[in-house]
Amino acid sequence: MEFIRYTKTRRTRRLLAFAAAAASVALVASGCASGGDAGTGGGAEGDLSITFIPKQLNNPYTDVVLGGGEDGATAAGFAATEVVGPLEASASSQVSFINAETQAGTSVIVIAANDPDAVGPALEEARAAGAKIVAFDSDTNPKYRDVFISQVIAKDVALIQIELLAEQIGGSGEIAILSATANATNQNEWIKFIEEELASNPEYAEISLVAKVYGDDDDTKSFQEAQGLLQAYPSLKGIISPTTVGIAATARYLSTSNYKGTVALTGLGLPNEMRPFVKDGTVTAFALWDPAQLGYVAAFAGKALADGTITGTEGDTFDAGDLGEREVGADGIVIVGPPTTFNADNIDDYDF
Amino acid sequence: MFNPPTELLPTATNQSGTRTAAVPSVGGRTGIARILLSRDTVMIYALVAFVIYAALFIPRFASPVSTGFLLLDVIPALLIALPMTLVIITGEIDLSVASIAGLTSALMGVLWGAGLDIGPVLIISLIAGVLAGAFNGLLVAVLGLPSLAVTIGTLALFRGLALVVIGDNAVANFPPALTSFFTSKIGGTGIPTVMIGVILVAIIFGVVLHLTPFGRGLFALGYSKEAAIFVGIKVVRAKFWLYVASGSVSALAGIYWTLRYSSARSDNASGLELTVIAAVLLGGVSIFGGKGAIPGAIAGVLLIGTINFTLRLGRISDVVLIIVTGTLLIASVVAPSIFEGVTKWLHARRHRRTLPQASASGATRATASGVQERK
Amino acid sequence: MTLDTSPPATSETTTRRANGFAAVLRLREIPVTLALIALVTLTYMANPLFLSQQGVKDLLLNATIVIILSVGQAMVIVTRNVDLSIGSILGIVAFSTGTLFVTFPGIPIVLVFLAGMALGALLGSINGCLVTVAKVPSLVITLGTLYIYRGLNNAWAGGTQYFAGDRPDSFGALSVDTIAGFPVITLIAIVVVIIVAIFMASTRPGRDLYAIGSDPEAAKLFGIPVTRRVLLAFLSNGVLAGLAGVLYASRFNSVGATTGTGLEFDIIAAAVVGGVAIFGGSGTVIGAAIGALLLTTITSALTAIRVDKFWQQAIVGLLILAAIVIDRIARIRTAKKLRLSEARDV
Amino acid sequence: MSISPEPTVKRSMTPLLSLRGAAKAFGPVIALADGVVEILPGEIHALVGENGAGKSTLVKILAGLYSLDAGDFLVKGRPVTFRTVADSKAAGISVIYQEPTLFPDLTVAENIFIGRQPKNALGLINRSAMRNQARALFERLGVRIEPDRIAEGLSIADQQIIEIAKAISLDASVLIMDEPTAALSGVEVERLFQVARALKTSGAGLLFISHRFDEVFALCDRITVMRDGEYITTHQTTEVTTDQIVREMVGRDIGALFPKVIADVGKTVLKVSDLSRTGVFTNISFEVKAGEIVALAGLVGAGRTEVARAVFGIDPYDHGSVELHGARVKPSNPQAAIDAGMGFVPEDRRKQGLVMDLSVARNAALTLRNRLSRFGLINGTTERRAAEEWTTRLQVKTGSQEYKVSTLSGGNQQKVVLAKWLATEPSFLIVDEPTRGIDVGTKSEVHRLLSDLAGRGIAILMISSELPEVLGMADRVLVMHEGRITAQLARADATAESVMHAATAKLEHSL
Repeated sequence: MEFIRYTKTRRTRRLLAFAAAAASVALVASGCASGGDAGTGGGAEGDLSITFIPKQLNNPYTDVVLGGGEDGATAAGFAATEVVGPLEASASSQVSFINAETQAGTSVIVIAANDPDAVGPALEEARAAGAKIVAFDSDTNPKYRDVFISQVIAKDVALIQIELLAEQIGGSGEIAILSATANATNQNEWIKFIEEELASNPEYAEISLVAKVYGDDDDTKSFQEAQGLLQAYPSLKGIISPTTVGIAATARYLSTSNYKGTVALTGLGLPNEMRPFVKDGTVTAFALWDPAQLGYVAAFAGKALADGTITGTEGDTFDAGDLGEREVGADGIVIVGPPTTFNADNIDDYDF
Repeated sequence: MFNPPTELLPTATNQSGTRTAAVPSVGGRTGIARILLSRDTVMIYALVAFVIYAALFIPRFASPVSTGFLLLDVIPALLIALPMTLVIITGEIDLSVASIAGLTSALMGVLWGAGLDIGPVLIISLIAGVLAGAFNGLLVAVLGLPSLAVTIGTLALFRGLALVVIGDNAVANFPPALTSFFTSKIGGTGIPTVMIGVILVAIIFGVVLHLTPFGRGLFALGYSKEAAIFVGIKVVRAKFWLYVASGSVSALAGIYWTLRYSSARSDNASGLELTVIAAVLLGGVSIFGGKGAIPGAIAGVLLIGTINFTLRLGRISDVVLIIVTGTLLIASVVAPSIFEGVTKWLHARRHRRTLPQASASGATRATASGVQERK
Repeated sequence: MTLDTSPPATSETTTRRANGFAAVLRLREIPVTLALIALVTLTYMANPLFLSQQGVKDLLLNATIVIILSVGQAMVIVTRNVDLSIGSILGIVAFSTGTLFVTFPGIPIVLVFLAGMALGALLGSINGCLVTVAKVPSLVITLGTLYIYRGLNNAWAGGTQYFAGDRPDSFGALSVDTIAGFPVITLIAIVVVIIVAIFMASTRPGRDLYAIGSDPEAAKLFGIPVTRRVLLAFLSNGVLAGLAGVLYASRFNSVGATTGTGLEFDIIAAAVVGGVAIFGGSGTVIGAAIGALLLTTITSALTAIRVDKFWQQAIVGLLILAAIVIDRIARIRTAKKLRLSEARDV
Repeated sequence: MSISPEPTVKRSMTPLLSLRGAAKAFGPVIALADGVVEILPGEIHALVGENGAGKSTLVKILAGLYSLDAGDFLVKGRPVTFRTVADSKAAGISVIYQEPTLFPDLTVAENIFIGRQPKNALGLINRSAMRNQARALFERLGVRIEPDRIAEGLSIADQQIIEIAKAISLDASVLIMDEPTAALSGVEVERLFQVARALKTSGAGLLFISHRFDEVFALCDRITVMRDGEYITTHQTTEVTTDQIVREMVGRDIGALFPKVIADVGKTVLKVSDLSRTGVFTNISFEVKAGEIVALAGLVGAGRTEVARAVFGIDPYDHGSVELHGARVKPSNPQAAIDAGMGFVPEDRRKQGLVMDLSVARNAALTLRNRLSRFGLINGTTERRAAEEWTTRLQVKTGSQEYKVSTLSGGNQQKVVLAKWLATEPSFLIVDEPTRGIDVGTKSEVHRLLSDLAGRGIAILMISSELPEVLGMADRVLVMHEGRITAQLARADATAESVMHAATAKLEHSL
């Protein structure tokens, strides 16, 4: 696993951004900079270029994913790697970035879609221009992409979360879910599996899901949603937050209120963000896959697509560098790996 | 037609009896020079210069593909900037435009999702925009409430209604023929087909503002409401219809947004109001009202759009874009003040040098009109 | 929200001259206060947990930052200006707070507060300078700095976020610990409101701000140092936004590039709902603070009574409009009353 | 803080204020070349001159708004340099402008004491002390104004009084009043004069700027004349006549001030019947015939302008009717009034008559915008030509039609207002205070023009607060009091006494 390199890239990119910002207060300077940059971005004939378009820049989780992606791109042999994206996660804002990449003749576009459909027409145009489309993290409508790199098997993620929570609340009581946005594809899939599991598994018969709320992956909003949940449902025993922003905000609220220790919290979180809450007892255990691997595999999948090694049909296999061989499953989905559970015993072993 | 009666007035008998106050040199330019140096014309130069610069020095910029992508991106802002120019010229503001676009989009999604034909869906959505604009107009024009506060309220209200209508859902399955029409280009020019409609709307607003009695009235209204009333300008009616126009065009922008991205969501176009206002102000429209022109406003939108596009081509972060937008906006309004200040200071310095001797002799007493004679 | 209760206050003005001035001012705050009381009462009846110890604490905590920002904004609006850049100022200060704690572990908390407020003062006074020196409307200038400050924040922070764990526990405790039921940061906000309220109501520079907003030209003719006073308003607003930024870092988990985005209209709305006239000259910071409390309470109340959260924003919008309309009605009534009393005088 | 001027009057001959050789230029424009003024203790000094003579510039220099380019400025014998208004105030100079500059949102008391409110032990504003001091001031001035009410909605006269109270509370030794009576009616003017004389007795010096010679002669001890930015001379009031002053002001003899030509009166053009608006005016009925100038006289606040506004459709009315040439004019619709042939030269040129930031041409053509359009579109050339037609005819002095109208002098601005209405070829014209704030030269031009227009068959309704103007110009005088027409006087019967009686009779009773 390559977590160490990520920190470095993050800092470098930050410096670059700062330098660019400073240089560009004068308009001409910005133009020059863009001129200079574009030479490398375009790529010479035969050289493959890859561009990552995350949901939103400047998001810690995204940074980890992208760190892995950049490592993967280098390892896979891309000549040029770029990261572009909007500063705020909105459905349509990714479109113009896709357009610019289409125009730049980028060979592989790796995207985490804010809206499965809004990016569709733009992606189709990019494909028409010869680009390969890899969706990762959050899928687009399947018809717009070649493969989707999924963190884990959706059902596994759902099951591990409900299992963790059931254990923490002693197998019975009211629970709620604090999600990201209501039309985030991955979130909804997990929630669906959680609901199904609650309904079908007799072990969870005593548990009732009373509310689903959405914090829009915004720290303040998630914080207030968590607060509202506890007020509206006084007998709430536990919360599942399958999003890194949501779980951290909820943990922050719990740790500062008198619900600390009485209301259980689990979900998907970054160990670095969650460490204090695990240590102070607000959170017992939570889960996550290795985000860096997600980007890493996406880069290799892109390379395989661009080389023509795979087409994204079920059963295709490709080499994913250090992570070995991966197989394309049904609907062009590639699974990265099983989720890890973090708790007070092992959290210090991870740095992301 | 107007035909003045001949020889009505003998009036002012002697010239010297009516001494004009000295006419300051400011505003002394006439005709063509004035047009060539006006604020909005300068904006157009800036746009042209930047496009030429980008075409020469930014790889891949000079292609029809750029035209297409660029225009597709700016169309919503371009559309809304048109009525916004008129509204700001009358001294008011409309912050709710993006929310109206969002509401329209949400409504479209729900109606289409409910199985209505696309025709009625479009018509009802447009009507919603008209009504939203009329609601603003009612509060601002008829009840005379401050537009800044009112439209902050409706900014929240309309966005809220969008949420109420469609919630967190997104509707995406609009007819492919229609959505692909919205991204189609005219032949090989790269110009989006919908630009024809946009240009049409722009011409309508340009003509209304610059060539009709109504437009004349809007400028007067922006400077002085009282004076406008006295020459028979129907202030309430004019403002009301401007807000209706603003609502309708925002609805058009909302429809465009929905079909271009084939995604109807409550958060569509959010934050667009500030972009539009920044672009319009950059285009030389005065926030105090009374000053501005449609070509300038369009140039403002296109300039920001082009810079934006160039930065993306160069893969420079949006961070730079926001800083550049902010700096341009401030520079464009501060520069004239600084220029004026420097001019004044220079004058003052020159006069401090010449004046003492002038008043000592007591003879020099030149006023600008130069028709003084002492008796 | 009803208007029924204003008559007693109005009749008081005619009978008791001594309280006339205060009564006119109070008039603007009455509707919003009543709305707040009604809201809290109704919500409490629907869900008693709303006023539990934790419930009250949450209400106050939610309002704290908004209150501080609204009070600052009210100072600016009273001078017939507006500052749209506060969300960006808050963001940049919140991030710098996080940075300070990480860069200088063990830095005294007081120093962090001072640094945050100083940074806020700097950014606020840049706004003020541009507005007063260039004589360009504040709406345009602060729209520009809204972008620039946000851009700088993004450039500085990049993807970096600092989390609660990066900051000392005693700092986070400010928004957890309570004194007499009030969270510490709320007490800070209350002190701020009181200080600013006294400044605005009972000091000469404070009254100058009202005079400037009431008639900027007359203020100049009268010899009020308009430039300095407007600068002061922007600077104070910056300081308060800076304070809010530091408190944000204390209360919330993460601070980063997008912290505080989109706050501007909420804050202006709070001031307007609290009876601060958008064109300056009247309104009080107490009103603005109550307005802020009302708006944040609505959010909590709707959640507490499980109203569909999609209605939230629409209700806030309606409330803003109601506030403007009520203010207008109050004005017309006052004007009518004055005309009548004038007629009696003649 | 003491709120009364010094009780002991020192009659030394050191002038309170003395300005010599004062010069001020704005860019290439010299506004003041050689300004001279001297104010002695216990003196009311008049400053007269045409518009553009440099009076306002001089006042602004004294007020500390403008800095001197050259000249000697002494206050109580000591040279001073004012950089700000505060400097001027500190030197004991107080200025009351033509339009009172109160803060509408603040209370009356606060308006008086803003910036120097009395403080309590904690350094905070002491409201009750402030209130009491304000009340004491009003008692001294013999007026009743509630200190705790907000200033918004006060009558102009009351606002002037508050300005004076402010000046007194400042212990001002010099009080400068820039056309304070322009908006006041007879009774209010008299009240102002009483206050002025009281101040004079207490040893203060007053500088009084006015276009109304009757007032100047009634009130002032000495008169300083200015012309074209220069000092001309100073007279003792007792040793000079109006004619002489006017000559010195304009630098030539001026013809009759009121060149009234009695025109043939034609058929009725305007018929107003039983017009009422609750609380504003009641049962107003009158007619104006072609070729007739009808004056609407009365005190400020009697409802004259309000009636005119309702006739023109700017304000609504509750009942009654307005007919032009026998056809009813739609209420509340100025455009309909204009289309029917009405014109309205409003009292406030800067706010109502003109759009100050627009060019002369645009202003002059604003009334024609509908008529000038063909298929709904305006042709710029036609517009300019139409504008030029009338501005040329009225001899508006401007370098170019494209100049902003704000760059013109007051008189020329008023001509642009007239031009824009004459361009519509009105058959009925309302002129509200047509010569307010205009210099003597242009004034007589305007009067000649009005007379001429009437001669050409236009019916004119003239509102004026200047009695000489009413008596000199009108064929008939309607007098209003408290929203009703109290007298209708033929030209022969109209005298200062008869008009004033009708305008104030009731008021005297109530006092």
